[in-house]
Amino acid sequence: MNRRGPFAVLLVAALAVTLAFLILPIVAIFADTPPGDLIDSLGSDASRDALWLSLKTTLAALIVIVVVGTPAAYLLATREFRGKSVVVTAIELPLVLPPAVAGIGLLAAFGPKGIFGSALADAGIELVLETAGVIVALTFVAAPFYLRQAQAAFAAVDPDLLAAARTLGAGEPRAFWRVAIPCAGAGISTGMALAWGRALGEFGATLMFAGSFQGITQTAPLAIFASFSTDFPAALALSAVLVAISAALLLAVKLLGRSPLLGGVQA
Amino acid sequence: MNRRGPFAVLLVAALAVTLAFLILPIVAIFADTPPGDLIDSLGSDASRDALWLSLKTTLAALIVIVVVGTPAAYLLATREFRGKSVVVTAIELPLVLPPAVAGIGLLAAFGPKGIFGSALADAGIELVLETAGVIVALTFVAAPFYLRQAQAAFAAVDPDLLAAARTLGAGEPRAFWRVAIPCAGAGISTGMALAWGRALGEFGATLMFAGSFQGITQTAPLAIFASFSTDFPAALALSAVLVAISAALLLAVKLLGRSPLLGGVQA
Amino acid sequence: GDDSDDTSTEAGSTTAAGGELVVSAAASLEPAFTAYAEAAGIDAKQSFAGSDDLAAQIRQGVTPDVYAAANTSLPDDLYADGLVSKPVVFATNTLVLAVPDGSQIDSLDDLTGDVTLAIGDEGVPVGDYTREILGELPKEEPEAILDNVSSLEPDVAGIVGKLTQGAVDAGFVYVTDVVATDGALTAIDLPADLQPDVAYGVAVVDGAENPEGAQSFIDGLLEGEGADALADAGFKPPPPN
Amino acid sequence: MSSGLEARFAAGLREFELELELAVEPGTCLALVGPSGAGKSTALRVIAGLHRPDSGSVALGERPWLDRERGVDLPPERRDCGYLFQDYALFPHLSAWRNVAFGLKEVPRRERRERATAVLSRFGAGELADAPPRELSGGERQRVALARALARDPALLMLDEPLSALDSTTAAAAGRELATTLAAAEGPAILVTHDFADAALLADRIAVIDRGRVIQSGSAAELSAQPGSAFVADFTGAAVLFGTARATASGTTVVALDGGGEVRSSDPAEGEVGVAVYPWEITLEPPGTEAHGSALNRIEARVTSVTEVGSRARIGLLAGQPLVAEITGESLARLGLAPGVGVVATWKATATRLVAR
Amino acid sequence: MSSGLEARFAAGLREFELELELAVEPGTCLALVGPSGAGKSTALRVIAGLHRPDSGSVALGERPWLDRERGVDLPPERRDCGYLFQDYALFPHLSAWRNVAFGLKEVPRRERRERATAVLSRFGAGELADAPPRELSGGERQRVALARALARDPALLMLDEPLSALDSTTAAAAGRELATTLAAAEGPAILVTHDFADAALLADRIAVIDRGRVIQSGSAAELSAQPGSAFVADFTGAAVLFGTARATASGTTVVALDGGGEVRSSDPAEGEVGVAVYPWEITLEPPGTEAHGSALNRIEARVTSVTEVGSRARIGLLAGQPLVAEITGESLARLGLAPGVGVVATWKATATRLVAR
Ligand SMILES: Nc1ncnc2c1ncn2[C@@H]1O[C@H](COP(=O)(O)OP(=O)(O)OP(=O)(O)O)[C@@H](O)[C@H]1O
Ligand SMILES: Nc1ncnc2c1ncn2[C@@H]1O[C@H](COP(=O)(O)OP(=O)(O)OP(=O)(O)O)[C@@H](O)[C@H]1O
Ligand SMILES: [Mg+2]
Ligand SMILES: [Mg+2]
Repeated sequence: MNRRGPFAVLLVAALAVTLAFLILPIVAIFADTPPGDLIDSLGSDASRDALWLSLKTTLAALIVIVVVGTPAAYLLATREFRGKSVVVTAIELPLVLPPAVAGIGLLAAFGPKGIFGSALADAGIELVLETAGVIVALTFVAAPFYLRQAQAAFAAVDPDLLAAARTLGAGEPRAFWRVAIPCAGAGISTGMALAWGRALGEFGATLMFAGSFQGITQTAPLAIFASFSTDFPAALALSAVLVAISAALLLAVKLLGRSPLLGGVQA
Repeated sequence: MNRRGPFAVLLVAALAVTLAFLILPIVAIFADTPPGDLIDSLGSDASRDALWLSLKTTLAALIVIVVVGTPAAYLLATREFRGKSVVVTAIELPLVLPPAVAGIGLLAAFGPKGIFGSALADAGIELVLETAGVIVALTFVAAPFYLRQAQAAFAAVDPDLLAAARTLGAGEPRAFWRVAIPCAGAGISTGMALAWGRALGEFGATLMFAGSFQGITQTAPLAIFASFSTDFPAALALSAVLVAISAALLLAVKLLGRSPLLGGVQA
Repeated sequence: GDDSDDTSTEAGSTTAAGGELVVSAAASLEPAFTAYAEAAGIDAKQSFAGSDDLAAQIRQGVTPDVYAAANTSLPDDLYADGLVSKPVVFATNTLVLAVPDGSQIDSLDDLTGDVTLAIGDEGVPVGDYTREILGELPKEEPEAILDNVSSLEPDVAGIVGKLTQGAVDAGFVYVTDVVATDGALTAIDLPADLQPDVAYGVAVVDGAENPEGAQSFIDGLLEGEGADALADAGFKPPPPN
Repeated sequence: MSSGLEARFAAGLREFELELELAVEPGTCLALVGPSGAGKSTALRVIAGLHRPDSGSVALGERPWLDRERGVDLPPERRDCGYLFQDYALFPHLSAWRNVAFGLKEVPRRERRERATAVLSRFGAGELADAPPRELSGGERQRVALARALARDPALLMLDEPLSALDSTTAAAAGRELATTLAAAEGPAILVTHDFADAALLADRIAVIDRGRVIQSGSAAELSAQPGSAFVADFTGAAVLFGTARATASGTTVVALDGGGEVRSSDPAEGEVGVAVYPWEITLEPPGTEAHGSALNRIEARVTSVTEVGSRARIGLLAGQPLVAEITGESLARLGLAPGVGVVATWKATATRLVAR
Repeated sequence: MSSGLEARFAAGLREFELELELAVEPGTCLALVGPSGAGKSTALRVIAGLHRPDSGSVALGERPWLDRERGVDLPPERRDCGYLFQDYALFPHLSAWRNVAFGLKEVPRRERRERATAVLSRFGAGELADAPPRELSGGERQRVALARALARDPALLMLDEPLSALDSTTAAAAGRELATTLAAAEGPAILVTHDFADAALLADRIAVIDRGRVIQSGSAAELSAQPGSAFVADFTGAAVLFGTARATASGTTVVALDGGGEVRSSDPAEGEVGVAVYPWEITLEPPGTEAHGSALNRIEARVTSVTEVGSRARIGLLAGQPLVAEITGESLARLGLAPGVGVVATWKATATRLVAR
């Protein structure tokens, strides 16, 4: 049913406009950056440390988000309870915090003087100005995107499929794992991509909560910001590299998304 | 099937942890802010202008995103074509740009010296340092969230429903409008909430592309940041107000989400 | 249970105590401070951000050993609030009028014409200095210039970014920032009589885990490798008092 | 050892209250039949633990599955019943054989595929093992779902319309397989069907539900011998006419048909009734042939349809109300029946069952 | 004016190639029957424009809908056919009546609800008008979907198993409504069904598909008189035994049954065949009674099931292969038949059709 028609044209037009608008600024950055600089920016350890740290921390954050967030989203999708929309709204609130404010909030909550500060200190957990702190900040900023996306995906799964799994002797955990997750797979992997991308670009909250120590808390966006005021071209180059790398990784996620676990059919 | 069991407990635990983690920093901000300040911060016109501008611009951006993005997402969800995953990845890329870099990218694309700069200038369109620029910046950073979420939602709609609509004489536009959108309603409204929230918290790109000028381009996050160095408590107070207002609005969206158009059943 | 906790606390503390030094410094100091740390072989964890971001952190209980700002007002405020020791000025910078390479503008007077400016917001060091200069100018000029201001930036990066992308025609930044753009921007020196003293203040943070290290680091800034590194980066020494 | 099912519960539905009391002996099969929307599927969902009734209890032998009073309510997975959903509910992300294997947890991994395919093959779906549900035809889906429900021979078997999407041949074959399975099964089984032949073949007892209540139950023979209602009569294959009955001195009951005309029955009855007669009890005569005694019912009718099957023909009639007669090929030829032709339908008063509407 | 449907196309499916050539006169109804997975639904999807064939053409009268050669391919919405999906495809977000009203674009808004409810009521679903699909029973959904397909009397009507989920009574009522609609319809109609009675009642011609090809077509009477294959025979209600035929001097054909035993037929045939006999042609006798002439087929069998219906009984037999006989209540009593009892099944050689397997 892929016939051409005014509507199909309209769809294509919409996609073209969207794509152009979203891609152009990125292209522009590459255009502004002589290829040489790309290589150079990979040459400096500051950059390499930053990229490497970004990968590690965003991955860690993503894992935390998925491990804790998936059951939470499943619960929100499958259970009805009073005040549910309040809970859901609460989950969305971190989105509207300007990054720096989010950082302040994290400090006020988990910082040395924060509500939980002493508790964490007693437990010997150091977050502020530590890599762990970066992961906390990224998790805080990116989690809402995954949670809501996963919730929507789970909600779209036909309840009778879960019921069928149960009658076939699968406890809810197995039904969740073997039916709900694969059936919501496409949506879930989308949520992962969104959350990961968001975390990778995070700047303000990390800077405020974890500082910007090369190799410890200076993620790529922080390194970029740092060199803004010291070596502007290098900043752009590093950004370009960041984009290139994440493009590659996101494409990989897509291919993973085709795998049986996430969306495909298991023969 | 809402029976208590170890798994149910685990789900509840996961949600509780998630909620606590996401809510605590926000609570902390309120805790740090004497109620009086909240009122005061609403007293200053700088704050009122900023909040008002934020509402206007985020709403405008959301409208642009939904109007152009929905058909684009529908196309991505219903058509298969080579290089599709590349296109989808391209849509996700803006996520990974650190905000300031996104701003630079926008300048390099649509700024006076930008690729499109002269074209826009000839068309008499001024974006940079104008309110319109804010909308562009917000659209750029928020669009990917809506697009991907909407795409996932459309993809989850049973194709036979669209087929049925077609056999009942509905052209693809009507099938899209009367069947695809309502059936994807829940997912779409989630996407709107995510994109709107993201836009509301946006800081870096707006600052870089549109600057920060009270009443014209100084959105709430910019105003907050501006008063950071001059009047820290006021900054926190304004953040708290921002959170409170958006919480109210997001709740409203939820209730809207129950309406027939988005997810409910039309009796 | 217990012992694992202990070891982790051990680990936590050793990283900070073992002679290591934690420095929070204004973004514009990055090249100078990194060079300094290398030259002097100081094992320093350095975090560079906006002076006010770092101040906000300290207010929230974050305790680096050293706090170095791009002005003196922020350290003074923290000192007044008993969060840092008495600040000392360790360097000065020069405010310049920055314009994109090849711009027509070559003096303050051109700013009253049909041009757009980006300047630092009030409360932001660069913004306050800019206002100081404009204050010195003859009567009507300041208004004329301020009327051309189309963006009040919370940090220097915002101004630099807009200048390099041609979003504005001119802006007031530090000479060090112009140097950093690799020729994308040109600095127009301001009349010496207008030049504000852009002093950089540094202080030991109260509750620092390594106060001795902090003090010696600061001393190094005033004379020795630190001072040299600052000079190389285009900073001027503190005014003799 | 194995044990029977005892279920009694009440659950509110949109139009009416579902109030059932069902008992199924171990090793036997109960057929649930009834009009569309009577509550059959809901009953199965309650027993499977997918729909919680307002009150009542469900127990398999000694083992209580549900007891609202005592607060017992086992989750579906602990009730061990194989349930064929009316709309299949196949897992879209699993191939046919994986769907079937889903329930085979205790079978060693290596053997699962084999086992699953074996069950599929019994229902002629062996070569579909690797196909994803979305690429299966309606009947193929139904057979995969059936195989999935049977594969892990559960303590209780519940099949909601297992053969409804199958053509006669496939259905017959599947039906025989099902019969063997049911015969072999030690536990009780419940079968929802709208086909009397299936019910008679597969089930030991038939319970007829209407608007949430059991209105009659018994063996196929009992139901067809003494249909308790028009629905049951129709279900067993009788043609049903509606009318109003009054007793006569002679002891026979006279029924004034709604569409006009009168018939007599040996059954006693008063007021509104259904008149049930099996099509093969009816003989057709040319119009105007005179009556041979009042023992015979005679009503004028018009032929609406003629369907020849082998040496026999089913004749659709309109006698104020629709009616069906089954006659031999010879009499069809003799009477020269065709749509529009007028005839007289006659049958014995003793072959005339009077049933509640 | 209205015009007939001409369709001929080829489309590859998993197991085989669907190669059909169908022609349906205006105002007539064609029944598509065939084994599960034969390609019936796919055929409808091709005609409706939901599945693009590899080659071929579809035209309604002068109007080409599809012509791969000439590159014509109208989108579904411009083909104006009412299509009942086998699995209903009801819009989950619309109540029953809105589902039906969806197709009523040209009806003025105010009247839509009324119109939709009217159609629903014709199929006994009037009071479900406001219910969302998820709250409907299987049969209720089917009737809503049927109403939706009929509501906007389309140029071509295509119904995929319209009555499969309905009990006999509801199905009969719905069937009559459907018959009226089809009779009134000016355009052609295609009906997929697995019920011979439905096909005979509703359709003017029946086309039997197997593995993607039409293997026989004709009226119900023709099919039952001369079944072209075992499937057709079975479909028309005959019992089918398999065996190998050889001609004899006497001109009659002798078939050695796979399960053992021998039967004779007046039909000529060689090699592997199906032996079709209608259950009511078979009479049962106690074992050991001697033959009266070779004109009669006799095979030993064991009773597997007994189903009494009214004054009649269907006897399931096993004579190496399953077989069904239909006898009178009297003979049932006389022979004292019960599962396990041995009998001799006899029927006339002339009543024995030989069909392709
Ligand atoms: N979720 C629900 N909420 C309210 N009413 C419902 C719900 N599900 C079903 N019903 C109603 O309950 C009645 C019984 O439904 P059920 O599915 O048990 O019927 P059924 O006997 O299975 O019919 P069928 O033979 O058509 O499948 C129907 O009238 C239906 O409309
Ligand atoms: N999307 C598909 N891809 C490949 N094969 C398919 C697809 N859909 C159906 N088939 C196969 O094509 C054959 C015909 O399917 P179809 O649905 O037309 O059968 P049908 O005649 O409608 O059967 P039923 O009576 O069971 O509904 C089946 O063997 C089925 O497995
Ligand atoms: Mg049902
Ligand atoms: Mg089909």
